[in-house]
Amino acid sequence: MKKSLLILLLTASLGASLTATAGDPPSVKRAEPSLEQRVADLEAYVNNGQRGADAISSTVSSKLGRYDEKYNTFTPNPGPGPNAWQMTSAALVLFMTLPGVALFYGGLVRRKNVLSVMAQCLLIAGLVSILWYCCGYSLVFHKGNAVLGSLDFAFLNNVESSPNTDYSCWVSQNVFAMYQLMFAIITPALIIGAIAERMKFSAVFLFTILWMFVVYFPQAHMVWGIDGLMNGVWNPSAKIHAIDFAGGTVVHMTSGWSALILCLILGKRLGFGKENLSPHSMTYCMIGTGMLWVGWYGFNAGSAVASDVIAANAFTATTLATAVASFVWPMAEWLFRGKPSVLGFCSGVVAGLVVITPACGFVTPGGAVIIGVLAGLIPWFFCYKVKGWFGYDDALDTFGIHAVGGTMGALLTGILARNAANGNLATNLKSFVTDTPLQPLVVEQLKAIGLTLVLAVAGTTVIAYIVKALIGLRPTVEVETIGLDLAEHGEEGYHA
Amino acid sequence: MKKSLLILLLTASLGASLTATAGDPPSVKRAEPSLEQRVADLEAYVNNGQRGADAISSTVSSKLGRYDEKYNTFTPNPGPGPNAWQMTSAALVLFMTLPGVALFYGGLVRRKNVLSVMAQCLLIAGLVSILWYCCGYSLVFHKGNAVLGSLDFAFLNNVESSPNTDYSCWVSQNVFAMYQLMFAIITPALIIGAIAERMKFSAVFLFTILWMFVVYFPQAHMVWGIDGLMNGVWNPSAKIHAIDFAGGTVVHMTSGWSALILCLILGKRLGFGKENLSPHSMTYCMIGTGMLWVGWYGFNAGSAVASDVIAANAFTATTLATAVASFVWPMAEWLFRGKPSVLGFCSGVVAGLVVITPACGFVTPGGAVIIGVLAGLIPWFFCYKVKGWFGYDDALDTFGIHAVGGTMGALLTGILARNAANGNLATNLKSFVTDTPLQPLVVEQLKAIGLTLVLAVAGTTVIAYIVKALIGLRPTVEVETIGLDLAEHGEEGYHA
Amino acid sequence: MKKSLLILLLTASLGASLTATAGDPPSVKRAEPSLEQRVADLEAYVNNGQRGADAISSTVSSKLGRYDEKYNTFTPNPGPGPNAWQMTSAALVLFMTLPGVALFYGGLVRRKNVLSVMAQCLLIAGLVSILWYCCGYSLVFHKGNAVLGSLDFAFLNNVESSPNTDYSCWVSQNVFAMYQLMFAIITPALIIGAIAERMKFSAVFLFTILWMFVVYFPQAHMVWGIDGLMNGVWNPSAKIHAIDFAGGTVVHMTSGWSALILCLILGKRLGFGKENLSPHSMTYCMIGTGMLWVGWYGFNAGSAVASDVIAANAFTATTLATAVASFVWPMAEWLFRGKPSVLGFCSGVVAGLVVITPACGFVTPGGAVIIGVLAGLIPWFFCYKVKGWFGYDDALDTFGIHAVGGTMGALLTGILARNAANGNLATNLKSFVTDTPLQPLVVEQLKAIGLTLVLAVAGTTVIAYIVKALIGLRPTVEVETIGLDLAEHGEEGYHA
Amino acid sequence: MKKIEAIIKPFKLEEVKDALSQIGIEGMTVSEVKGFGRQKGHTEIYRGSEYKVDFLPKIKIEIVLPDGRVEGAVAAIVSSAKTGKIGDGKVFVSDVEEIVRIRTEEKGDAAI
Amino acid sequence: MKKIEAIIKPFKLEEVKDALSQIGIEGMTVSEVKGFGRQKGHTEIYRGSEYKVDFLPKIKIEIVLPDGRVEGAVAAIVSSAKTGKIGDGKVFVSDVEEIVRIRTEEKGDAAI
Amino acid sequence: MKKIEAIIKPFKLEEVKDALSQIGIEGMTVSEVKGFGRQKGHTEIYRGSEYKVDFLPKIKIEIVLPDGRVEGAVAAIVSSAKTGKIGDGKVFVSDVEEIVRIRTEEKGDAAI
Ligand SMILES: Nc1ncnc2c1ncn2[C@@H]1O[C@H](COP(=O)(O)OP(=O)(O)O)[C@@H](O)[C@H]1O
Ligand SMILES: Nc1ncnc2c1ncn2[C@@H]1O[C@H](COP(=O)(O)OP(=O)(O)O)[C@@H](O)[C@H]1O
Ligand SMILES: Nc1ncnc2c1ncn2[C@@H]1O[C@H](COP(=O)(O)OP(=O)(O)O)[C@@H](O)[C@H]1O
Repeated sequence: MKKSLLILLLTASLGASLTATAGDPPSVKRAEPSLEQRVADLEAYVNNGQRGADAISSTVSSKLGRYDEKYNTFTPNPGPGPNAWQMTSAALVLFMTLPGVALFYGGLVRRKNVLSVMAQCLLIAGLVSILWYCCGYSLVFHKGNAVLGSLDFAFLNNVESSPNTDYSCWVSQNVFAMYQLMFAIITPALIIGAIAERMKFSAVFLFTILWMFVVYFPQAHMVWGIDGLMNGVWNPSAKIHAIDFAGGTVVHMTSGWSALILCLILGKRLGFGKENLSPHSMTYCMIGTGMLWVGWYGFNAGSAVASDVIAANAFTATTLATAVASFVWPMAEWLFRGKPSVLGFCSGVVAGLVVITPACGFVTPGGAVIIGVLAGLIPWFFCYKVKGWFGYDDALDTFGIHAVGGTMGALLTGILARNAANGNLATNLKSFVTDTPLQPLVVEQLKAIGLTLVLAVAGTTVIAYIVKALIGLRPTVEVETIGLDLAEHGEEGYHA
Repeated sequence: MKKSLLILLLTASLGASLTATAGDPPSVKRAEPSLEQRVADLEAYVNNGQRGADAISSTVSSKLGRYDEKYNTFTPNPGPGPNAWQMTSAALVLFMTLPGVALFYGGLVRRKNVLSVMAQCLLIAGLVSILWYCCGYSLVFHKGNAVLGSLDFAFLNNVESSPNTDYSCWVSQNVFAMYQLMFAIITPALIIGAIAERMKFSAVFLFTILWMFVVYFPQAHMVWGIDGLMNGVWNPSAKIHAIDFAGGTVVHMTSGWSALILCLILGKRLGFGKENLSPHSMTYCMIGTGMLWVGWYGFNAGSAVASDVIAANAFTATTLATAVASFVWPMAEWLFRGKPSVLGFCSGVVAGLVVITPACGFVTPGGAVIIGVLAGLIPWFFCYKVKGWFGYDDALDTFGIHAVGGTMGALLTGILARNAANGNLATNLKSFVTDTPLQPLVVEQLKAIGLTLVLAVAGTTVIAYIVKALIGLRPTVEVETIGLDLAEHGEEGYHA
Repeated sequence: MKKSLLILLLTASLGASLTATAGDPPSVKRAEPSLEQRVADLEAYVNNGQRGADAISSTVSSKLGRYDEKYNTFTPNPGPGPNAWQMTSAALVLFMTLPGVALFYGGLVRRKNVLSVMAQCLLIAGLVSILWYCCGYSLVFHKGNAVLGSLDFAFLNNVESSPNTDYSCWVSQNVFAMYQLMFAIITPALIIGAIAERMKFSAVFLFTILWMFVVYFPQAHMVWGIDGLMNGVWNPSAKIHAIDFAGGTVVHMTSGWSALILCLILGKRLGFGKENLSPHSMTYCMIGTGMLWVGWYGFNAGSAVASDVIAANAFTATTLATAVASFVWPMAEWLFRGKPSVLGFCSGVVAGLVVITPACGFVTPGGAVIIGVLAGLIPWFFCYKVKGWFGYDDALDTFGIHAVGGTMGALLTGILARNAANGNLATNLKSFVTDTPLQPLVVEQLKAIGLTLVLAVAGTTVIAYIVKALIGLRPTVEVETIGLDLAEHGEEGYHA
Repeated sequence: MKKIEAIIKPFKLEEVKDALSQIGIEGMTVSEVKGFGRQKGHTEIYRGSEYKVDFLPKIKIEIVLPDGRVEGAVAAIVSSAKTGKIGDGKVFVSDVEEIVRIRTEEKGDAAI
Repeated sequence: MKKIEAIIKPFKLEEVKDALSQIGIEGMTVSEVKGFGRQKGHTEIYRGSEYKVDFLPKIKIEIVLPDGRVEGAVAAIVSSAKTGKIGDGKVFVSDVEEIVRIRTEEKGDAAI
Repeated sequence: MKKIEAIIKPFKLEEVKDALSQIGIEGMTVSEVKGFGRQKGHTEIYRGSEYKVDFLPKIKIEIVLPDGRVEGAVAAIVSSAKTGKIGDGKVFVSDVEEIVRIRTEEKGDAAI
């Protein structure tokens, strides 16, 4: 049952993707580089520029790579600095999920469900890795059509240690693929927060598979694929000239909005609104928060795919926005509720990180501070007030923080992106980024927000009902009462 | 009330700072670099040297940066390796506070106060970041007078992704600013250890703000500012020719001595000496210790602001001293108390890290081992014996480890600094470092120790009494009895 | 008693080691490098190649290092990218032990023994560091005979910030030494898993010292020493042409097989098979697992001692194998036991990491996936079935995962190593790696497995009985009943 | 005066508390206990070793009451704690000789 | 022989223990319980959801005593545990028929 | 009907449970308590401060039984819980007036 469905979906996705037609390499053999060209290549390394040989039409080779005379192909080498940073960043992003999110969410649930959260994070890590290896990376990062890549990189075929210059001149493509895998892992893991304590493990399993194909892979390709529909920075023929540095739409909007839909379809936890469902370990939540902040530097600054000026900018903006939001949220609490809570601090940290994510590589320090202030206030308002008004059980506030934060982040990126912060904006987005708050980019961002929202909401609705029909979403009342740890995993979080 | 005080202090600090007078750039336009010069610049990158164009009087440009012909200014580019290392280091130092210190200290308090420690760490992270952004970085790292910088970098104005060659030729200045921010965060966070379980959250808040202006910013500028009073390595006209690689005086002496004063003014915890105040989770303390050790590599080796030979030396010295101290402390316990405790191991680790901090970039492996042995014995003696004799309630031994350790580290650095370990000592400190135990540097270190001690003690005394007068330092007995978590933050660390 | 034994052993080890005879440098002074040579050196930096001056017989100097005309010696500089990566990797590997393994194992024991596990990890960190400084690094990495190095690097004498080009052209030797120290620390720490909850602290102490000299140092030299008996990649005159990228034999086989022997000699825990010995905190185990995975990137990709194409390959293979194994193990559980447990996920992660360790720098992504599948199944079978059949009390499955995993990893490396994944295989192993499953390398791997197994089993048997005779291995029944925390360390893991 | 001790399933605590409140009983003391009885525990397999978890988590409620209110309270507990499945628990009633309210030093029924 | 059960505020435990020691009572058994009574719990707000924490942490002390010592013990407990604020707790006294000291198998008053 | 309360050393729980099972007693309720008695606690030194840990971990077993089975049960507990060292614990027996099995509403001996 599951299998046939999967195959169906896979084929559907593939049908949609065009065959990539790589430009034919020039037939003239490449010349040895001159000393001057060799020095220029070395300078390109330091400056994160292109080797002379990187252009497909180039007639010169480079010593910073391997030239195969027979096939007239040039294989660039990665550079030690950028590769070091990208491997570090990939490890940091993995750290965000294992054990970051596992602790952040695991601490917020009741004692009897802590392992279920951890099991779901671990499951997603393994499962998504396998999908990524089989076809995910290819569907997102190989050229295809504007919506989905092709299957030419399936099973990481031809994804080797030399850079794919579509994405970086100096980072190994396989490292880039692993780095992006960590994003693909954390995104569905964020959804867990909304459905915690009451979704069957098998349902999480099936849902994740479908969701990756229906929502994540297309969305990621549209935004980050070199020929993606919404890749405003690098794709000159993008339909929507939007920008998203490290995943405001791809990661946070998709997960956040999907989380809302899924938690509505799933229904509230037993005892919601009556019993005390308070966190079994706020300390775990705080530890997870620290790890998220630290790991997020890999997420945001790593998204430069280089340890260059843009990474430095992203690093700085991330720090400022996060620190400010981490301060504003609990101050709002202090003012309106009487006490600043650790949960408030932690929520502020995560909200700041989420909102700065799409913006970090594009905004100045001043812009980052503005984002920090708003990130501390608006999601706070959603979690404390709006949630109460509507009464949905977004258990750990995935919607309140990731959907709201991701959406406002995408919008604020449109308002605050500045050429001063990122020279690349002057290439394909010259007419959109005019360094004013109401620059044309804002409209593009709104389009991107709309499209992402529709994809996430529609996709999740369909998938959730499919999973419900096939295997059911919720465990029995008894299982939910006993706790998912014992009932679904046969173990308890703690023993005396 | 708080506000006006703050403004007062700010203005006072500023009044003291001179206006920075940047040397006028030469009026002749710069020439394009020759191929030979370009190669030399690339070699400078690998060797962590200066570009030809870095000197303000240089008449040549460089391809590793941007030359603006109109204003005749050269903006250097960062290098990928050093930038990668500095971003990694900054993340590691943040990791030391969140969740490192939060766990180390949080584990040592009673269950009912664990969140208060975490809240204080989180508060400090946000608060100090905001101060740093507004003026802190500028007051410390912009040129000013010998005691304080200027406000020209306020709001990170002109702090961009290109290096500030006063501090590093190849690391982005904004990354450097964020890296240094992490130091500014962890320093007041260390003070929490002495006053744990019995200081009002609002008092911690106000105290931290004042303390940063009165103690930290001046001290950091004096030691690390390029024109600082005690910056013996880089400032040829320093009054005190002292050295402090990664913060023995700036971080550990200031926090440790301030902690002692504050805990004396605050008084003992209720039940001190009667009730069992033992750690609610030694396991958290141990986890925090591991994180501190790991993160400290960013702290110490990152202080080279390059991933060069000096960073390598700092990395090595840090490992050796810490490992040795982590072994010596519990062995002393085993001998004198009968059992080696996990708290003993953890204390040894932290003591080793603290004592090697000022020395790590200046001593040989042999010197590091000597430091490790003393770091395992002397703070141990203070925590086990001296504290008992005097009976002050330095709850988690911030004084015993950081003040004692920082002070002896500063002294030992004077004794053990060797030209073989750091070539830079031969520049401005030629006559002070003679490679003998009683080299003239020792006297300079003693002067620096004295000045730091006076600043920390006097500053903290004044601030503590101001805060006491304005809002009071201690919570009510009832609040202290119930625990700060519930009373001040409205939440509990753990729920069944 | 302990002392005299130690001295005996030390002398024995030393007797065995030959004096290193460095080739005499050429008597002709070296020439300044030409511009072309300088550019080639810079390219060598980017490509992780050799400087012209690195060869001992070279007649040219290099600007990427220091030439001492007087002694006619050239001291190379490290490169910023590789040095950054190596420092990061060393910190990551330390993170694996502190707090990684401490949490992974500490969570799996009963509440009353959690601190004993942590104390043992901390003890080993300090103790092994001291041994490493005194002679361990020298015995492993200085040239000597095929079995053991010499003492010429004792006390890290001459181990400085310039690279030792036997092991890396661009990483500081002292950083390399610290990096390798972290391996020497984690290896004996893994043994703790088998003997948890029932070995005297003093016995762990003495055992560790002896074991390092008898098992680890020789094994590491044989496999990784430039003139080692089993260093197939770099030693053309190796007797056994085996390969082990990051320690399948050196780390996992030695620790795993020693663990089995030690736990057999030690006997079962009191109450084994009767009382419920289940983990006091599966959540700690999961946190530790996440840290192990993250840290293992330093372990595996760091073993390239460069952030180059081979590191990139190792990073990729590690991710794929681990993710697959983390998925396969719990799925096997789900099928055969009815429920996928968090312990199953965690075990799968660690098994995947262990098995890919020797292979990661040599196999393609496809090879890594095959390894992942087998790593999820075979150790699972050993832990769930074989252990039950034989009834030994390998408390936390060090044997089931590390011995079984390390052994099968060594074998699979022989089967799956491919020239496409690592160009270095074409140098000294041309005739052994023929890119077929039954290539001659397999036989060499079997030889290496046999030799390692014999060394570990025989060495541990002898040492264990020596320790037993001298000071005894097990605590009294009363101590074991009360728990090692209170009895041996005078503290408890948790207090209300 | 009497003491009622009730051993119930943990997730029934809120319901029982509400049922007691409704009949005006506002004082009680609750503790976490482990029960052993007809209801059998589960088996946990920990990497190949099988452990029988005999003791099941239960909640013990203690209420001291004037004699006249016992019957009603027991009925309220039984009806609110019942699931009909094995392991629902027990109610024990025993005699109490004296009660003191610490705050006021009142004694007897007045102290309840 | 009688059994005294006292429900007190947690932070009073040391004081009560000392008061009992002073009148020569050296044996007791203590457990952590949750109390529900006139003293009202606090409200925790967890990101917008409000939870009433009804049950407050209390300590239960159990002491078995010869009949003659009960009065003194109750007085000692009451005076040392009193804060005068609501929630100070209760003392219950009931009858015990037999006591055995496991170590020596002594019975009755001798076993206390 | 009687209630037996036994305070024992924690590591003896399994043995006591087995001894009771063997004489056909299959229902009991167990809780973690802290004991204070002749057996003295240990001293923990926490970085220079010395703390006396007075209260030792103990296990309390509660069993309600028909009158006739009390003697056998007490004997089984005593013999299985004894180590002969100080701190082995106590057994208290007291009267219970009524029992109800929540599941079936059975009363008296039938409810045990
Ligand atoms: N004789 C007894 N004495 C004390 N507690 C008992 C006794 N019998 C049962 N209990 C308690 O009641 C709980 C439920 O009993 P059990 O026999 O499992 O189911 P039921 O109450 O439905 O017959 C047990 O877990 C135990 O805590
Ligand atoms: N009827 C009762 N039965 C058992 N325990 C009770 C009863 N009434 C009160 N308690 C216990 O005594 C504690 C204090 O009671 P409370 O009514 O809050 O204050 P006070 O004792 O000052 O009147 C409660 O938390 C509860 O543990
Ligand atoms: N009078 C008492 N009332 C209640 N519990 C008691 C009393 N005396 C002892 N206990 C309990 O019995 C345990 C063992 O008593 P102790 O005096 O230490 O040793 P022993 O039982 O061998 O005389 C104590 O830890 C305590 O829990």
